[in-house]
Amino acid sequence: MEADIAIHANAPAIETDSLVSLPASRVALWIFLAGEIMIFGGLVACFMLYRIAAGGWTDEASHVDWQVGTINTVVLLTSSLTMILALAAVRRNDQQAVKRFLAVTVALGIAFLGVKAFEYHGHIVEGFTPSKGMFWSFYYTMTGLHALHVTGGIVVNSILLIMAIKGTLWARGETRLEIAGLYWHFVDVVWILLFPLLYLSLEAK
Amino acid sequence: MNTEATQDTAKFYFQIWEWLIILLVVGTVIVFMPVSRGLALTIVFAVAAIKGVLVVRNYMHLKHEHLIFYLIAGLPPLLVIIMLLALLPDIAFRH
Amino acid sequence: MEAQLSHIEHVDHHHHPQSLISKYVFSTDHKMIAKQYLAVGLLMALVGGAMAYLIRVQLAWPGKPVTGWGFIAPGSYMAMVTMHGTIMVFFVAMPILLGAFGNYLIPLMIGAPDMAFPRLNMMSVWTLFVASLVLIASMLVPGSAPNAGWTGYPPLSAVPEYSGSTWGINLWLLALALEFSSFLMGGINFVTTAINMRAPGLTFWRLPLVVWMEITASALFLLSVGPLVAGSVMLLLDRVLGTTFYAPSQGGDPLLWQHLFWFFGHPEVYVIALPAIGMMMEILPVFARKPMFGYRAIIYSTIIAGFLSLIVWAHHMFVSGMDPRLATPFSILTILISIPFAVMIFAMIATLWRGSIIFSTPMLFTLAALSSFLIGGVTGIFLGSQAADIYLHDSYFVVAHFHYTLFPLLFMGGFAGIYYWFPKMFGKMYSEPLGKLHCVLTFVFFNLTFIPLFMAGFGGAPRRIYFPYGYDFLKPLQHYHVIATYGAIGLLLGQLPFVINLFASMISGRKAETNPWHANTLEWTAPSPPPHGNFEHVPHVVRGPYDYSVPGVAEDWVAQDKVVTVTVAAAG
Amino acid sequence: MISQTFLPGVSTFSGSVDHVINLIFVLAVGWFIVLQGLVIYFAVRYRRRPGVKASFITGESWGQLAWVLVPVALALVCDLGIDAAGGDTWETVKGELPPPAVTVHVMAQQFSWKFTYPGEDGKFGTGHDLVEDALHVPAGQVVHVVLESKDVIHDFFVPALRLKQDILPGRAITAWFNATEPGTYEIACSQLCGPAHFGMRGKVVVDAPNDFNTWLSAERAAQAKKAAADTSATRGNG
Repeated sequence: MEADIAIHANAPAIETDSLVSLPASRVALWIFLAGEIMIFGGLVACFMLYRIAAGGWTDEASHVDWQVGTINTVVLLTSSLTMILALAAVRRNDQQAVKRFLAVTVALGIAFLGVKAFEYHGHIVEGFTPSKGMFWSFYYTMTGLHALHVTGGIVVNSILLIMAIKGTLWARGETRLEIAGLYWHFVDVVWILLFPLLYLSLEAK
Repeated sequence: MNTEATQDTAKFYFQIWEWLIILLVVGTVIVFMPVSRGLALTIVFAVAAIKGVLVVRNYMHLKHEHLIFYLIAGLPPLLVIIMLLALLPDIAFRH
Repeated sequence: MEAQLSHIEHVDHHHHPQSLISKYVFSTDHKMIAKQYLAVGLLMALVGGAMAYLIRVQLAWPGKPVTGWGFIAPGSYMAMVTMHGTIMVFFVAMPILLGAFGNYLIPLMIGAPDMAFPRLNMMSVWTLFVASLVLIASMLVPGSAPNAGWTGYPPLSAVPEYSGSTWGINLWLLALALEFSSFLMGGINFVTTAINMRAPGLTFWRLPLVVWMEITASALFLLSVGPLVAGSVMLLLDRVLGTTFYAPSQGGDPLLWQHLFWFFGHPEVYVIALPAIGMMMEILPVFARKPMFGYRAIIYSTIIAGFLSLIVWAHHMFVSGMDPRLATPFSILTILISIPFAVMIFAMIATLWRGSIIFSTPMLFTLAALSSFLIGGVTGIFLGSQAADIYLHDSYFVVAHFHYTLFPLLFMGGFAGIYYWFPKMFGKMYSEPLGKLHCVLTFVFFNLTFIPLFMAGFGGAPRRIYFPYGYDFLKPLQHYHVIATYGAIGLLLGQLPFVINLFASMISGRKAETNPWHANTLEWTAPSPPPHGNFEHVPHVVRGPYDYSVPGVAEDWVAQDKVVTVTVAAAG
Repeated sequence: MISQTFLPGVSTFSGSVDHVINLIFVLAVGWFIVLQGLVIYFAVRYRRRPGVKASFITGESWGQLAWVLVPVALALVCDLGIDAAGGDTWETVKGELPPPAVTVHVMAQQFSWKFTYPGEDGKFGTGHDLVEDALHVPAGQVVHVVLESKDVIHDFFVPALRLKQDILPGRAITAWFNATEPGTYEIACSQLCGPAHFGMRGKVVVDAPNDFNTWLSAERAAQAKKAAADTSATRGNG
């Protein structure tokens, strides 16, 4: 009873924990990514379950081109590098480099979508539409959802690039680039996992 | 931050990228090597996981973050794995 | 301090004159946004309530035209059942309990001037508004309104020929997608705000329970909704693009949807339940003038219950055709989840013990909610048990059970919250006699409505049966439906005192003091109603939220930011 | 007790399903009365009185928390008891199926039931299958129903047998029962299957074993006669 009173009636002023000093935007973005992981994770889980149930889909899967997929992976990995270099550049206040790296990142993102569109076109010409079978349903759903995220990233990065050119980026440039970068790297990581799932695990030996 | 340090950071990011490309090559080539399908698949997905971790830790700076970020980022994959395992008998092995 | 102020871009808007539109429509003030959520929730409750009326009258006197509507066709009946569920869960419960109270209480209770991201907050409420419009539209498009049940099991929901609903279900899915994104944005905002914006001295172990519950609920929503979003995309593609994710003849699997739905659906129950329980836990100590019993134990229970809720989903599917070997593990996990909830319930009861209880309207509603929720809790054991579920699954027992959990929490808990924070929200006092009348009518008619449905459930009556006279074994159960319908009509009419009270008090109520209840938490240190920016000075918190009747202190309450000295003599 | 008063159970396992329901019912009502009693008692006993201050009890110490944790432990014991009772019943009803005396294929579709019996040769799909509108089964024998659906998800629910099983399109789910009392019972589809879901009613006719055999032979004979007539009709046309 006495101990209770000591704690509750006369509690000393203590500092709030270290969590309040974390940057809110970074916390929020990671929470957002947690939600995104559940969306992509759910989709990937469904894909794996169906693939096991169907016994591999090796026939259908042999129609995707692993070489094109590999090229696209390199494109996206490189865009992640240029994005992080843009952040490094804003930290040393090298505005020219920021613009350069952002422009390359946007260009690589568009290149990724271009290659993706080329792939889609090829598949559809061959008759492999989303309703052609379960593998194709998943292929288009997964890569399509990913491509939407890439598009979103390109839009964000383009806005940052325009702001950089106009000179309005710099006031909170580091935070903005950091947040956009976190998202862009996440999209990259998703592709890193989608690539082997859709392109590589197919050859029945 | 002085110029030398930032040069080092840029170099470090570049090294990570090199590793990512090397791993990509390893993960792709292994499929066409004369190893069993099971081993190939294991390596392919292990390589993908390592690549993912490399990006998350170094490009997304998770290694410098407060522990709570590990919680935020770690719980969802755990839940996905639980869900996947619980659904195996129903969806994957239904026949 | 600097870390906090740096997030508050809008604080400089403080003294600018605001146009009517920027104040009431495109507002970034969390208190106005909370009221917008409340308005959407209450308006949608009217739509959902109207459907409840139609459903109940049809069930009591099947085939007779319903006053105010006319003859209900079987297809319309299914659409009403579907929309009643969808509206009440996603467009009433979540907007009111999470949207309105989360928005209103979190910043005020943690001593922050606003949410971490006010503009994101405005986008959330507007997305919800658009979602509501899309949902209303889904009922009006040609073809049929969505009629595959609020759970939307494929293939019924996936193939238009089976349900007769074409654009209805497409728009229904779109409305849900918008609603989900609204609450994803809201959830990100809530959790970030609670992590980053707490006033100096307000550690997590001094946070009011309702804040804990709101952020746990938001986190649960964030963690559980993802797979269903993926599943909904797949369902929509099945409908519009000809994919076959849920078509068994082409390698699809309808059971997958059920797993994805309930992986979200079960935590969703706690997304609704936790904020309401949190509000009850704010109100109990204030009107018992006594600390909330077992504050830390409740927080641990909340976290454990939250985690467990993510791994118990398959108890909704015992007889769904899933692998029967999964049933017993899931049943054990499910029954285990009653443990943390038992801790919370017992703690609430223990809070009353040796208190000094004031029976104001919020307290009456809290006690009514607690009593009714007890029934909801113990009847859950029937359905968590895999064996009893063989008989009771998808029967009226289930209907009665989830109404006994959701109604007390959503409406009784929600009303308790509305009355309790009414002085803060609107700066006016509500009318106590009308409030008490409202409480009594709600409590009595609620029980009159749903107790008979337990009986029908024990008699084996399946739910979603439009015309029960087709079955011999349902005929003797019919009088339960009649009683329930009288109860439901009384329940709906019993809400009139609330409507009158709400508007009359808002316009001509007595002006509210800053702290009419002598409560401890920080929102009561701000003016009633709080201005844009909330606090004149950032509060410095020195204690937990429930120091009521501390021995040696003259008053029976101590605000969280008040430093007092105790006279030692009283310590014995 | 409770469900028995509404609808008597007539299968070998209906008793154990009812037993679990009764067990939970007794425990649930008991707990409810105690807890609700406490709420009412505390509310009345500790109502506001002038000059009486509430006690400062935080419930933070283990000694005080015991007031919550001991009842919780008690609840846990009850829960585990329920699980133990329920687990066995579940195993009986849905676990390993006992070997069948009669197997019937059930085809559900919007919004009707079809029941298929094998022909004379006792095998399905040999062209002599017997398709019926009502499910006839012998009393006192183990019956397997192989549940399939043509379109959406249905549910094979026979309240009197205490048997409920969803029917998923694309899967054949086998359920079993052993009806004890001859009579006619209703099958209700208990999973929302479309606008006319309410009309998807079926019938189980439980016959004494001899009656069942007589019925089956008669139906088979009628079918054979009809088939012969059809064949000759086709020949006549040809």
